[in-house]
Amino acid sequence: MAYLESFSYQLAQTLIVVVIAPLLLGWVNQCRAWLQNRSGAGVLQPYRVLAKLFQKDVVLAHGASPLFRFSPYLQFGCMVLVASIVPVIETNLLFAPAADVIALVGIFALARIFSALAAMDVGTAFGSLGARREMLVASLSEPALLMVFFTPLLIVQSSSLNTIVDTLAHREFALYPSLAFSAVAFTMVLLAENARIPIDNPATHLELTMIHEALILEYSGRHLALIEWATAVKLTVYCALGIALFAPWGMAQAGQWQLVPVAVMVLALKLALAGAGLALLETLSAKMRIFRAPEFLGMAFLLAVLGMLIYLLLGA
Amino acid sequence: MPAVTASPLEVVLGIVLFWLAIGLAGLLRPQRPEFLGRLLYPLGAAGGIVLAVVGVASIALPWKAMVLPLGLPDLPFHVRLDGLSAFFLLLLGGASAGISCYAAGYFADVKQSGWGLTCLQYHWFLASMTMVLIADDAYLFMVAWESMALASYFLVTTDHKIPEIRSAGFLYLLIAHVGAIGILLCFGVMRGEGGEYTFDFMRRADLPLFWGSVAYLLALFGFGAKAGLLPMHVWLPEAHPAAPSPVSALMSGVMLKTAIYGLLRVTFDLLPFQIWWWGVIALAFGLITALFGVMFAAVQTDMKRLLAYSSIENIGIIVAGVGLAIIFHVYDNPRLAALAFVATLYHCINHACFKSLLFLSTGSVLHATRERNLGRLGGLIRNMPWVAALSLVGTLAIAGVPPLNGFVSEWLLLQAFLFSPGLPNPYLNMLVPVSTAALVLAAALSGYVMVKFYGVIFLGLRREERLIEAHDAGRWERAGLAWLAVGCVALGIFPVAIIHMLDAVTLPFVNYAIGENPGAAGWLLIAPIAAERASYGPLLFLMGVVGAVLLTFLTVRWVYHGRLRRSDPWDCGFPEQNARMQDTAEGFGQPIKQIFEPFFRIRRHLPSPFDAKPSYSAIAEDRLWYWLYVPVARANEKMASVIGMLQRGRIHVYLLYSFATLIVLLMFVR
Amino acid sequence: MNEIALVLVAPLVGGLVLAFSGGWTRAALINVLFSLLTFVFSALLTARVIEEGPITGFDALFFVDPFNVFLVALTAFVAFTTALFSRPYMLNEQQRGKLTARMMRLYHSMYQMFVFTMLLALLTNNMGVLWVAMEAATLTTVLLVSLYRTPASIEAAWKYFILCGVGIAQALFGTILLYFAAEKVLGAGGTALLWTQLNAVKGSLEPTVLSLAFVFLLVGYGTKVGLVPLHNWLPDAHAEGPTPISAVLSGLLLNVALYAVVRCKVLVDGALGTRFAGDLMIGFGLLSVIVAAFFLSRQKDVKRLFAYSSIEHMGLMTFAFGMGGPVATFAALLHMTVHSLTKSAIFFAVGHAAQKSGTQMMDQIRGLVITNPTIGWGLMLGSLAILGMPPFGVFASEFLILSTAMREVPWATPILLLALGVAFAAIFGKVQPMVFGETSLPRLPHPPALMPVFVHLGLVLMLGLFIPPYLAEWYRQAAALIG
Amino acid sequence: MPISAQLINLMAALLLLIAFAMLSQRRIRSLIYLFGWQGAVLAANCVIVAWSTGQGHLYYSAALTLVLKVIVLPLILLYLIRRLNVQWDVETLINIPTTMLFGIVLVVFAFNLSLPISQLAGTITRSTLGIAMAIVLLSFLMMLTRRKAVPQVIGFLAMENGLFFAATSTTYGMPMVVELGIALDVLIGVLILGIFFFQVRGAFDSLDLRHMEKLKED
Repeated sequence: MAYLESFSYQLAQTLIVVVIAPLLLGWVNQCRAWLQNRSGAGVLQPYRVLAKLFQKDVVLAHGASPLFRFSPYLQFGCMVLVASIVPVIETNLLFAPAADVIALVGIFALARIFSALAAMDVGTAFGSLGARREMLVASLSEPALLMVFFTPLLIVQSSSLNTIVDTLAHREFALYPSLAFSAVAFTMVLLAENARIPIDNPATHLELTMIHEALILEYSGRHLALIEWATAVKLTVYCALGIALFAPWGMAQAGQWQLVPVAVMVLALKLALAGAGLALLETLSAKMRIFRAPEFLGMAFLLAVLGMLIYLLLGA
Repeated sequence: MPAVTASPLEVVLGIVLFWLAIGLAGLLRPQRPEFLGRLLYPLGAAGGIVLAVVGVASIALPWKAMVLPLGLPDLPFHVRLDGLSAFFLLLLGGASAGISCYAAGYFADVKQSGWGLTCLQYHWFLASMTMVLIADDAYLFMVAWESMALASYFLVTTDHKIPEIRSAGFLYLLIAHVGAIGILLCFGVMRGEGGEYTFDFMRRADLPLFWGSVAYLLALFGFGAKAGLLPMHVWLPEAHPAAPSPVSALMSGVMLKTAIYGLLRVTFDLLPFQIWWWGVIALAFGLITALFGVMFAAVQTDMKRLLAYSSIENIGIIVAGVGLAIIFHVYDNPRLAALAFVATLYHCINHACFKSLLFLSTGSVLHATRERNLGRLGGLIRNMPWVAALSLVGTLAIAGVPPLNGFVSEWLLLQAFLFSPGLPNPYLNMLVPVSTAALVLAAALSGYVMVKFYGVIFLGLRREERLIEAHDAGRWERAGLAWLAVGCVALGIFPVAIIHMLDAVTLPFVNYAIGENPGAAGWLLIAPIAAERASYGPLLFLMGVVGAVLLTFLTVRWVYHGRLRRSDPWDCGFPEQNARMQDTAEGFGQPIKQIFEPFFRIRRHLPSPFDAKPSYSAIAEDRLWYWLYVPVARANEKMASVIGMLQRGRIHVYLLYSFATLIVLLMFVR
Repeated sequence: MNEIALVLVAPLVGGLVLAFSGGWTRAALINVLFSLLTFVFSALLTARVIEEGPITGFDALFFVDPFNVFLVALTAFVAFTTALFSRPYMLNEQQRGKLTARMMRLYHSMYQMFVFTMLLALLTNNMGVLWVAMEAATLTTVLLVSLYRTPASIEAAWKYFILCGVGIAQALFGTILLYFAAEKVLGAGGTALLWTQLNAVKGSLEPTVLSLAFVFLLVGYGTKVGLVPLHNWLPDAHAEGPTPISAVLSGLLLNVALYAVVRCKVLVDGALGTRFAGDLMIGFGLLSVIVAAFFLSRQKDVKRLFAYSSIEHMGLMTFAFGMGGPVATFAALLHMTVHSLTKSAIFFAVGHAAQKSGTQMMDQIRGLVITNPTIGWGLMLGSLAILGMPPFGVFASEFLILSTAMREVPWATPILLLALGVAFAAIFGKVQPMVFGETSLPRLPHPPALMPVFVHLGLVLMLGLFIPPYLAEWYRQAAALIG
Repeated sequence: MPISAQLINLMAALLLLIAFAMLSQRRIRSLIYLFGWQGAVLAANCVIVAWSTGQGHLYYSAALTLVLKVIVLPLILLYLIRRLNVQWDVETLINIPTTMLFGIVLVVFAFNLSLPISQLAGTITRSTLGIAMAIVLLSFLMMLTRRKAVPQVIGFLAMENGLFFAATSTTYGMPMVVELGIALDVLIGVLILGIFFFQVRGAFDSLDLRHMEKLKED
């Protein structure tokens, strides 16, 4: 019975995250439009794009190997998996024990490696260029992300997301300067990982500057759709992670389903704020040269380690 | 059936003899590749499987010792089989089974004379490694250890007509020998006053603190030289590419682990005590080595060199694990000590699997294309689907992504790091975050390296026309690759069983078994500390991924049409796209070279604006070679020339020497 | 006792016979036969010693104890195998017109006389006769070193003669002092120089005289052992003489000289009761090891190279004897055995290699393993053995020596470590390109006799893995004797 | 002090004198004569010791010395230098006074080295050991300073004489078998050297040792 219950929660949450992901993307773009005094395409635009892409034929390059066609499904699958691990509404996730934060980073790595390999598969100059840059950014942001996780991990003395969020959400309030450091670092990592300004510009197709777009240059039709969707889910999950780690208040605890509606409300609010904030950040900052990226990420890495050190020094 | 009644130890000795016999049989008909390939090597592989079985069977048994009727008069050969040996025997047997199976195909297809001798050296190599693992006295250990080095040296110099290979072999044997002398001195110290050479005596001997530390440092030096720990790593990227691929696989996958075995044996078993800074030294050297290795791997253009540097990286990670285990053990925190220990061993066997797999696949590529330079490969996934698929498994495993085995050991190690705070020593607590960062960075960069490795070799367009003729690996080679790939997957999916096995190994040394702690949730999840603290369920994970992917796939298929048409890749309006426009290996490594510039010694050759045929080259070299090895060589020459002055050919001077000697000694008597 | 007589008579007669018939083409065969005879007799002697233990003969003028019995057997054996090797080798030399029939006669008879002198030196109980035999050994070999009559060989022989002669003269002075001290205890006359007698009363010999005597003896016999800085004759003589002679010089003569030194050390230790002699030997040993190691890396001539390696190993043995104690002495004795076997085997292989390529310059010898695999592998395995690679016996002794030194004289181990490392780099770095790599060389008129090489290496291999019990027993007793 | 002891000391002094003379002698021919005289003195000394101590076997060794070192060896040497016709050639020594001075120092060194020992010498010829050692060292020095082959050999033989002197005067001679052996060795040695001179001359057409410095580390 309990299993069935938690299974339903699991399913519900995963579905919610996957479904609202494009919405968040749309919302971010809309906010950016407003901030740039444009009347945007509306928050539902991403759904339309996805629908259109699913309609279209797939145009496959000559000599694209099965790996190329398999990759989008894997990326999407991985993101779904992530969505079912990160607690956003309540913390009694059935699947969570299967993977803690370290495994979470692992999943991201899996998806990324496949996308990079697929990009190299066709053998265009841009594909390999994108793969190289993507892997470069990732190889620096991934450790930063882990270090970001380590501070709350040390505080809670656990690496399972359920426990972390439970403890952080339902303990008496205390100030953690170390967490502040991690939060900043996390934001920087979020920008890098989701191919946002200042690392990458999701809106550009100027080959010399693009990273993520270069990766998926060869994709079309349903493959492209899946990838875009996966990207959206990734962004959402990241935001959810940030919320879960640094602002988990109002999340429902194991088994309190009467609190779920509240939790949903709170979540929506937080996501909206996060999206707006993201848009603001992107508008204020400018894209940097590709070789400034290591410095940016190195900064994030440093901040995360500092947070950890501070925790160990001050115990707070 | 004596084999049934025989004790595991006797079986192991039997396999050693069996391998030696196979090797000698190779000399019978050295010019018949198929005789070697179809008969001897498969037999050797069978021996490996038996060895692995024995390892599994005896890993939990109490230790057994025997005395052989060989050796020095007062020092017959002692052999002993305990958990640690059994585990490494399992590693050796498992990996060598796959490799021998592959070698069966490899040596049979590559037509060259002298394979008979190679067969002898190959099996002699296997046998000596086995003896290293079961040796129970200093003399037998040293004999086995040096014969191992010797056999591998001869294997490395199989193509001795190529000068580079000769010098590589020379460097290898030299460093191996110097390291061996270090180990010998370490044993000389541990004999203590009693003057006994058996390990039993050393276990019981009580050493003063100072001599204990001397012994440990000598051991770290000696075994580090074999394992490729900085700064004794220089032989590794030279020797591994030089050797035939099965041999590189054996050396990198198994031989390096014997060094780890020796280090563990000396540190945790033979030395009566440990000191916390021993652990710190191991940790520091390990992490530096790991970062160094992965950085250099990223800029390599020779696929086997790349893998060799990645071996250096993995060895670094393993040694760091050893250091962590020592630290926890000293501050008796048995739970974490056990965790670190298990993580170390786990990474050993993982590395054995995926590194052997990758070296073998490079062997197939080399064999099919006669090409080791990444700059001239590419697109092989179309010609060699089997090799491509199997080595993809290895690539993902070594990149440390779930649910494959590379991730499990990294996960365990990170757990150990993660829960290390709370040590009574504040400096160590400061050290932990930094070292964690280093470890994580190394792991992430290895992902970069592996994408480069796989992408440049197998994906994209063929960089050379003749790559079209490349054929896929033969049946035996495939079987060998598949065996190792299965190993990677199994180790990744069923960690719980493996960890239970490893507990039997670590229990005697750290008195704790992380397998049966409260809250370890069944066979599905591994929860080394406690389920609510940290847990990882690779099988669930795999099911999740597969489920999600299938679900997506089916839904997409069900909801929408599957229409698809082929066309040229988009060329951004530039029609003459060709294979040369893809990233070369240099290109792919260039960002790393730029970011970590100070660590390399880069020799650039830039074209001038007026070059008719402009050429660009940037060679990244090892600074340590110029800082450490070249000066030593120079000093040696200088010293030699100074001493050479002694002998100027004048007989009067010689007479003067003896006259002076006489006078001085006479004064000495007064 | 009759065995002793036989062992001594066989080579003596052989020398006389060959002095007249040595020019024939069959002479090489006769040489082999007499060597075989000597070997058989020594085997009989050994067998008898295994049965009855130590024996003396001719009212104690000769004696066989655990210390010299295995050396006698070893000497006879190596002399025999060297004779086997020298047959085709010297015939090749003769065919190439480097040697005339007269030279061959000289060579063969002197070969036998040389063996005789060494056996005499080993078997005699009389320190004076020991000296005479050592001097005679020099005299018999000096003309062999200059056999080729080339300026270089004559120069080498001259240096050999003068340096060893002067050295041995010091040894005579030492012997006189020894006698001077002894006759006070034992009274004048023949018995006062008998080692057994001296050993019995060594406690009551006059310390000051003996310490003085030991200095002269060490300088004297040390010159023949090749201890630095008295070693200068050794590389020249080895490089310029015919290869069989280099083999017996390195493999046997140096051993015998060291044997003499150790015999003296026993007496001196007994008389002084201090570590005086031991420390001197440790000093000389270390100096020889390190200096020889650095010389190694400068060599161009292959025989010179291995001559220096002999100096290094002699230094190692001297060092070990100097340390004393059961383990170290045991190791030193073992090292004596395996070194002479291995080194002579190497010289056999080197001889053929040099003959094939018509030069001793290492940079002109290439790819032996291709043109003549047996020579190539013989040289490779021999060098690895001499470098102390297990499972060869040299490793066993070095293992014992080093690990003992780590406890007895820790300050010396870094020097040894350095020396061994340098020596390894030098020798292996030069041997590898000779054995491996490309080449184009002609075949030889007479097929090389490589049986000796592999027999020697086989024995060395066996000694690394298993030492026959009675041999071990001799080593132990000798170690107890030497202390 | 008995007359015999005085005589022996006289002989010892003579030997030392001859040793110095040889050290400073340029002419090869005269060197050989000096060597002969040294042998004669040795023989005489040997006889005196034998007569004074009644050691019968010393007469034999005296005879041996007389034959070998006074007659045979000098004759061989003279024959050699005539055949090689180097009998007139003259050696340029490095600065004789310095050599002499160094010789003196050596003698002093040898004396006080042998002082404690000659205390315990029971023989009537106790103080001669120092002189014997001095002669050995002086001959050694002579070999160091000579450029040509023949003089070097003569130095070598002179060293042999010194040893013999030590043997007779300190210990009344070695056992006979040893004496014979030594004598034999010396004889053979000289013969071989004779052969050698011809080889050397044949190879370098000169007996100058400066030609023999080819074998070296370079």
